[in-house]
Amino acid sequence: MNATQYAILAYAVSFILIGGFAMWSWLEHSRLTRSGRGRGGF
Amino acid sequence: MKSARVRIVGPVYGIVTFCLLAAVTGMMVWWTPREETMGDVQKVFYIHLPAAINTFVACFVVFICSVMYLLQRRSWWDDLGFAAAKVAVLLASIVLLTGMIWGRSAWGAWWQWTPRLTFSLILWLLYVVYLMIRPSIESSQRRALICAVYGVIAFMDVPLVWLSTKLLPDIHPKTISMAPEMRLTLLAWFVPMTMLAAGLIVTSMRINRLQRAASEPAEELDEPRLVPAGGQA
Amino acid sequence: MTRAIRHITMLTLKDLRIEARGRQTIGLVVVLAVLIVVVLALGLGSGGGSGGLTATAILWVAYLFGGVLIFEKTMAVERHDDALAGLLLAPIDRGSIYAAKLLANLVLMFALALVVTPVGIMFFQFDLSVAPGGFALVMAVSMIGYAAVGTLFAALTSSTRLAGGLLAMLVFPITLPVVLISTRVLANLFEHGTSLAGSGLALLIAFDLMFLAASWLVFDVVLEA
Amino acid sequence: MTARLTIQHADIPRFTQAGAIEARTGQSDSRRVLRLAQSESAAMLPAVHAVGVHKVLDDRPILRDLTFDVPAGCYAALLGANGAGKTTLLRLLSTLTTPTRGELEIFGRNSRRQGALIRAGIGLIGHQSMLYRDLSALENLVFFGRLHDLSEPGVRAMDLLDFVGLVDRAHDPVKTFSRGMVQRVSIARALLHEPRLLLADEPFAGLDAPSVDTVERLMAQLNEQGMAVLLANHDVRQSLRLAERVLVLRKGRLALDAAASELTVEQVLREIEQR
Repeated sequence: MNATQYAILAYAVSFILIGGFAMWSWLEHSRLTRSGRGRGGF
Repeated sequence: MKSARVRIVGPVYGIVTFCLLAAVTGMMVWWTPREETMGDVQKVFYIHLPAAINTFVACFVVFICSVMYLLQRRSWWDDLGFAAAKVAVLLASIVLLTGMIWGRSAWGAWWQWTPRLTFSLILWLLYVVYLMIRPSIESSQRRALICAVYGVIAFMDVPLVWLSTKLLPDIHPKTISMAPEMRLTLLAWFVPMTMLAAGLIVTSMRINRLQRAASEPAEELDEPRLVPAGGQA
Repeated sequence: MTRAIRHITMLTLKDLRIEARGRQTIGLVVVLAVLIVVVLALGLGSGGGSGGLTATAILWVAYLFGGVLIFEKTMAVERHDDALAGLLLAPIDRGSIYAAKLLANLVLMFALALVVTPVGIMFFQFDLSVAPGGFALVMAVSMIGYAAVGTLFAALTSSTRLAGGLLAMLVFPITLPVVLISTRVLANLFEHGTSLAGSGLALLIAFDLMFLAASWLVFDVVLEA
Repeated sequence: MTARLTIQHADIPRFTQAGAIEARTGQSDSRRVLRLAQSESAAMLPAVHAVGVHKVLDDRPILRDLTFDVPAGCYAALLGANGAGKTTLLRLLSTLTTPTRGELEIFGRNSRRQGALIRAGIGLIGHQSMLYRDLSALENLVFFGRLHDLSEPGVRAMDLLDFVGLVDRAHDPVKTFSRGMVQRVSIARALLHEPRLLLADEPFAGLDAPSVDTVERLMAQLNEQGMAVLLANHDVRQSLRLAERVLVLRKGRLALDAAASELTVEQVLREIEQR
């Protein structure tokens, strides 16, 4: 692997982590709010 | 009213952050010049450094929340601290992985016991432990207390970890001479990364609050009911 | 002040008396630590590493696990039959309870080190005679820091189930710098003959002071709820 | 044993091993187990004064809006189903925890700010013995006596062991004791510093009949000598027999607060069990 490929790998890994976390948060959040049991956010 | 505002502000914030992230990625790929000796892998730095700085910020938030929890004993602080710790671990993972990938390209090895790699590994471990111990403590009050004390002690540990890793032999690049375009790109990357960290902390915090509310025996609560936060419509 | 010292002495002696009567902790801990050293010695093919650094690293593994067991056991004495509530109801400073527990833990840890260190040195052909004083000093200072953190978290986790595993999880990452510094300082001392006056020992002392102070402050809060 | 001792066996019956009681011939009634009430003007203050006390544990309200008084020298029984909040209330009163909201005063001292002063005036008998099982009864009492800064902890400890009828077992480790004997040592431990309020959390749980009788009598004697007693209990009949006042907790709320003489067992049971 050359330097460019390593750079692509690094960004891919980072974006997967961020995207995964954001997606999970979003799903969890909408699941919790839709279930209607949630009271008061902050 | 509150829920309506959240319903609009949340997605708008998310979309803006996403667009900015896409913009700086494009800027980094097509506009920023390639570093001569290291090649393209040097560009890892543009996500690496903002992620590292935001990790510290998130750890600091954990620390503040821990202190506030110990002073006030409000579950609110525990939830915010937990959210910040999650984001700290996410960002620390990015720092660690990008660092390792860069090291593999520059030194030909995934891992070297250099001060900075060792430091980010220990930092990552410190906050992974914060997350890992939580499910194994049943009493929510006990959990919040243990995590708060841990959050304080762990943050105090950070400078000592840094100083102790200084005792290891260093082959890390100390100063990098950057072209003006590079410096601008780095600065630009700070904006979406910081927004991302803040947004994720806030979202996680909301999830924690909702989960706590859902797990409470609602019928036994005396306190006046608050308006449901999320859209029930 | 003299009152606090009297309380601390009394509490420490009480812990040591209970330990002397049952000898439940120290026997268990010493055997565990010796087992760890033996397992690692066999695993490394007896002296596979390069002398000093390997020996100290392996001794540290033994101390770490032995220490966790000591912290957990001495705190279990208080949780058993809720004797801790008796202490909390007495008009004594909570800091004294912490200080006494720390002292008792340190006495037991030093006892452990006294037995396990020769075993480790023997198995790894480690020449201690180069700087025995330096070795003892560095290890003692490191153990104070380790016990300071361990005592605090033992008090926190003792009321949960899973006390032991949880304690190790909490204490190990926080005390990693202690292990790192002390092994580096000892490696320098034994392999390059560097003097102890360097930054390493100062860092260890800084760690001790910082965590002693923090634990003293936080301990008040820890025992409630 | 000399006259300067705080505890004398003057008007106190002695307890034999089996728990039976043999009254001893009294000497002078000026000697008492406790030198309290009569001398102190503070004794006019209520032993417990609670106003709107709330306690939240693990995000669950355990105690809600408790407002009540226990006068000095009163023998009060605290009744309630399991989980009604009896233990939590006793832990609050003994300053092991503080109220989430509301004000709590013990002999006029605020539980949040004057914890140390309160602790000097209360004795707690908990679910568990609060003793070190590997130490002997005497060692335990001397140790806790020293923590309370008693001038002669050894003498005081022996006197109290005499009071609870365990002198001949003083040097045996607590772990060799029966449940009833452990409970008696617990009582001695709680009395070391001459408290004016005794908090007892189900002291009869797990005791055999003679031991129950012994513990009942010990507490009655202490009350006669001016000590306020708050007894958390689940036996309604027994509580009505022993106490002057009855407090009933239901789901963390005060459901009943009345003189024991005005109540029947059925009434109290109804209050405890009401859904």
